[in-house]
Amino acid sequence: MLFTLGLIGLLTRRNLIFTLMSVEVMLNASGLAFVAGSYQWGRPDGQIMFLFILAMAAAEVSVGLALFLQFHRRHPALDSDTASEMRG
Amino acid sequence: MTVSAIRACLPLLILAVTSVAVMIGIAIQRNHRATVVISLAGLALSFFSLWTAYSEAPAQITSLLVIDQYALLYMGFLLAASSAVVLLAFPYLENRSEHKEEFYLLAILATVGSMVLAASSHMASFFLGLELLSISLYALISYPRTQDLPLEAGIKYLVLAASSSAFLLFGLALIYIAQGTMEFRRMAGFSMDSAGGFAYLAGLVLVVTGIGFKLAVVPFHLWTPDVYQGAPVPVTAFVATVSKGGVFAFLLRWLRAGGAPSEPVTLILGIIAIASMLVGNLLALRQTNIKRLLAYSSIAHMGYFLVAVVAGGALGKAAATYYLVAYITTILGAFGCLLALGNGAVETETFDDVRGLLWRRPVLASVFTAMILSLAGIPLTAGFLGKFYVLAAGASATAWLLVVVLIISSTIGLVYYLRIIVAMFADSEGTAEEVKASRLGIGPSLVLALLTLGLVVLGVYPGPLWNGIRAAAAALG
Amino acid sequence: MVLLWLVLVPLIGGILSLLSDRRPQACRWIAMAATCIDLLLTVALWIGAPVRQSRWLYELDYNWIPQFGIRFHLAMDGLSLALVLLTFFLGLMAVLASWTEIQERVGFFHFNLLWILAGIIGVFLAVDLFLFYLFWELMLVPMYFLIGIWGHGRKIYAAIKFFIFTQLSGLLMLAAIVTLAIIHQQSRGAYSFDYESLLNTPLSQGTARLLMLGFFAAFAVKLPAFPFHTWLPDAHSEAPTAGSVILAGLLLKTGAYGFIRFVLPLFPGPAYEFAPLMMTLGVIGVLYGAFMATAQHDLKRLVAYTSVSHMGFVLIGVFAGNQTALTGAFLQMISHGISTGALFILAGALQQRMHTREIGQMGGLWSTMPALSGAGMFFVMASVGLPALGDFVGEFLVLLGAYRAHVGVTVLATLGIIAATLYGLKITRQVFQGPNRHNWRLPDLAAREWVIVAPMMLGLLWLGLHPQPFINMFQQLSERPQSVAALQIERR
Amino acid sequence: MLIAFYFAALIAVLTTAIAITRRHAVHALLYLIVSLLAVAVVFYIIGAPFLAALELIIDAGAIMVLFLFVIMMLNIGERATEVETTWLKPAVWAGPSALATVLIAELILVAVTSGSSAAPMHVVTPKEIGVSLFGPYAIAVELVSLLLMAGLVGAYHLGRRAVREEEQFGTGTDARRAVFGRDAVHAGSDRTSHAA
Repeated sequence: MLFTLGLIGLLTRRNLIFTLMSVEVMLNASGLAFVAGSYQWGRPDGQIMFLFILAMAAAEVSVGLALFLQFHRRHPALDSDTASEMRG
Repeated sequence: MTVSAIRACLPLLILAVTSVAVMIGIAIQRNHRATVVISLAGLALSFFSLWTAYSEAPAQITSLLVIDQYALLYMGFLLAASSAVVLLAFPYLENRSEHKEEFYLLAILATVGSMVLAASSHMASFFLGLELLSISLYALISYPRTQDLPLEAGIKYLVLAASSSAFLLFGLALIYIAQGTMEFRRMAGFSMDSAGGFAYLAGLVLVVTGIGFKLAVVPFHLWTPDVYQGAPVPVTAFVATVSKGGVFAFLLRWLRAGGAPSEPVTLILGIIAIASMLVGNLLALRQTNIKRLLAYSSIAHMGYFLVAVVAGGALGKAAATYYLVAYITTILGAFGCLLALGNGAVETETFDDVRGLLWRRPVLASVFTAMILSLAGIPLTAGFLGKFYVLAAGASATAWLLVVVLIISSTIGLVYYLRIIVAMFADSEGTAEEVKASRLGIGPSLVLALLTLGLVVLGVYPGPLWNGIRAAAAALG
Repeated sequence: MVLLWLVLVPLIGGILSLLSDRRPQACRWIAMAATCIDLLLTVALWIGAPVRQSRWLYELDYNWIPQFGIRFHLAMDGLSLALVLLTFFLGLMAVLASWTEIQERVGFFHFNLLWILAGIIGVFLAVDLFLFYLFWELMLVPMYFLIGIWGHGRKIYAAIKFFIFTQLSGLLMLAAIVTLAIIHQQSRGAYSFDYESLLNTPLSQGTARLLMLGFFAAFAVKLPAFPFHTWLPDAHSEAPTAGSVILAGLLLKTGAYGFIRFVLPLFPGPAYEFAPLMMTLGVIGVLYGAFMATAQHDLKRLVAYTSVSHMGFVLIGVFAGNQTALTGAFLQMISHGISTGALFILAGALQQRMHTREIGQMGGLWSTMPALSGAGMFFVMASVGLPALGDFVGEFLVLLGAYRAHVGVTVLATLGIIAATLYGLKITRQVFQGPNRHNWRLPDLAAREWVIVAPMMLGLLWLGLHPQPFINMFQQLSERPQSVAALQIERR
Repeated sequence: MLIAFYFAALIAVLTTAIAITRRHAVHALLYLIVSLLAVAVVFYIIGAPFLAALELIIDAGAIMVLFLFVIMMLNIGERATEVETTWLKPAVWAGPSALATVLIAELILVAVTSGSSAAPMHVVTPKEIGVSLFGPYAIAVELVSLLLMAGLVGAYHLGRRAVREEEQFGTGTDARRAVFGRDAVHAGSDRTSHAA
């Protein structure tokens, strides 16, 4: 459910910050699913997976935000539609 | 960790240590040349330690990694490709004003990620390897961070790759919920009908989506042209070779470890293969920018791979691997030529840039022509034998539809490959101002020469490599 | 070993001439030397041909890719000997014909020329199907450059069209070859691409039909049989003279050779089944080519369409299913190579002098260039099928053989000969004779051109008056596979 | 217990829905934080208290603060001041804080009642996680460290200002340094928490 919401957010919002947030929600949802799996099977694997997801999310967000910062300096609007100088 | 386990993952360890060494080196003093030397030394050491690891193979390192012949073979390819990229990148970066050293650090980290992919036998290691690769790539793609195009490409890649990772993870989570294990080996016996079958299926589809994104196959190909065009040329070469190679190695192993490719996955992959071949080639027809053109053609090439994957069997796996090697060699060469054509400040991109190249720089043009011909699959090049093997695999699996689409689409492909060649052979009188040709350094020249040699050797005398690949594919099970 | 040299000499010559790009004259001499050496080698092979014991006169066999049973296997019998002879003869002529025509990038031009020759030789000699495909493709790329760089008019369009037609059909053939090898592996336990072992591969009726269609696609496009011919007029007319000569004289022959060498022996059953269809296609080709030729205004296009017509005869001959017609087809291949090659050379010479290929612009050339016009008349007559010249023998034998197979086809094909006189007359009247309305004052044949034209005339006369050596070469030196296949067809 | 679970899940879904429909980035972020808190409660309920804590500290704490930093930095400029005044209106905070209070109440409730809960539940303790993390998953931990390194280097390189850029973003430097400091701390915390 969270995952779907995140997906909807990803598809509807053009603002880059929002896209990143939506991705974050999706990752969180996956993590939740892993923990649920871990709960169901009574094993710690899923929880460990969640730890990894957390770490990866942190790394991803930091790189992503740095990228956006840099982008913002050039295009203050921060709208992914402006990022279309190249033909899609 | 026993000694033998350490020996077995020596290539990975060495490379990881190299990345730390590079970082420390940067911290002590920024020196471009020294950084390159350290990186190359690390890559080379890692490459030679493959033989040490080979003496231990096959080895299961905890439940995460499996170092077998197959993994080592792929690691070898990845390391070689990565070294080539590093060598090619040196002059490219030399002409730029910003910091150059982090490039190598990131490239090495990405290579580690890719190698982990090749050896992973567990969801966790697969996921971590993939993310290590992607996160390094985000930064690499936008490496010239003060220019618009790379930034844009980086953001597009980031957004799409991050969401694809989320898809992948969710799929993995669903599979985990359904099966209660994350080891690929243990998944083999899982039957579709038991409880959680639906979750398993959904998970499979999502995982295929995630992998499909990384391989840039239709319909997950949207990022490819932008990233290929926007990213700096060495990075594009990296994306096209090391990144895809790692994911590809994983895909083969995953299908293998999950028992025989299960029915739905094969079906999906078959459809994806057909769509990729057709869409990639048709869209490539309309391009005027060579980097974009190569992007679309890469989509088509991934489609060819998938034909071999779908065909399955020992022949299919070996064919796919051979095709991959041929493709890596060729595309590295092609991007190397593009690099050599540009002079740092300006990148060679459009057809106009290569117009009349043959008469301006005959040797380079000949190399480039050879690469393009190999991409097109003309005999005596690696690309042809790759395509031949794929065709053989498809025919032996009696996947006639795939074979026919392969034939038709590679004919379409010829049209645009030939256009590049025609442009190179056209008269250069029109473009009067001669681009001042920058001298090629020793490194890139060496790489290009080796790649051309490899191209011909692979195209003319495939025997030894084919044997190795067959053995490795057999080791896969 | 000699066989290997036959292929290697042009390859090496090509590289040499590419290296000496700076000195155009040297390139030309290198190219000429290479073709001469090979021509002499071939003649020596002919003279020294041993009494036949096995299937092949000469053979060369190395292991290449053992995992797939792919071998570097070259072999020569009478059929390939004759065609190799023709190849080097026309190759030499092509080099001479482009002596003055090509002034730009001479080294690269001759490189391409020689590599095409090497590819063609390879096609004629290879008896490993994989190798065969390899040489088949090797011909294409240089040919593509030849048309695309040194051609005229819409050269890129013509080159790409040529390439795509042949490549698509070639890939179909590759698929068929691979499938054949896999079937062989399934029944015999080992991959093999070798001609002789594949001959004995058991095939079910349906598979054999499909596979044959794969081969058929490639050869019919090259030949070109009727519906697949559309690339030919474009490619022929836009190519430089040497390109046209090689296209018409040699590349088309590889298609016919493929039919004789591979389709008939490998798939006798389907070949028999499809024979009526093929002969019909042949007849359509004969008539259609002839009539289209009559309607052309462009001299080279006209000659190109006559090729379609003549190759229709070859197709009829191949599928007529008896030795006579097959021999006729063989002779037709040789003599058509010479006569059409000569016509293209003359058309090229005219174009060089007049800078046009429009027939309407010509006329009355006899008065200003009697020698060239005389030679032109000679070759036109040969092409039309005048007795005592090479084409006549071939066509006559084809019709004779075809008469036994199918009367209707023969009658219609004979109509084609009548149509041929129409275009023959058109060339004669509108180009060489008639009033010199445009007041052309042009130099006649130069000494170099005499050197080209004279041997070709002699060759045609020889073929027309005393074809026996060639018939022997075909029937005695290579009788088994072809005639066996042909007889098989007849017997059913 | 079950009711508590569904209640927390409902809040999570609800706040996420609100988050992705907000126009204002900061508003959205606040709701997102509440959503993460709700997820943490869910974790606690289904027997992963350690992860619940991590979720609070790292996801809701560090990563979201990272977002906040960047959003704020991006608004540095002329219109920043007036925008900021609107952010600080109490109305903005009302919704998220109300929901957060509810969650806390629920958490306390659960914590108090869990001891007496009849349902036997497998609670994965931090120790258990630590053991398997440094047992079978040791290599994965190393990979994570490499991953974080890649993230660090990448962010450092990309975030660095261009060499010849004007000094108009003067105040940005410190904030960015803080960002990377946070990242490093985060990495460290990850490792140290493993050791726990």
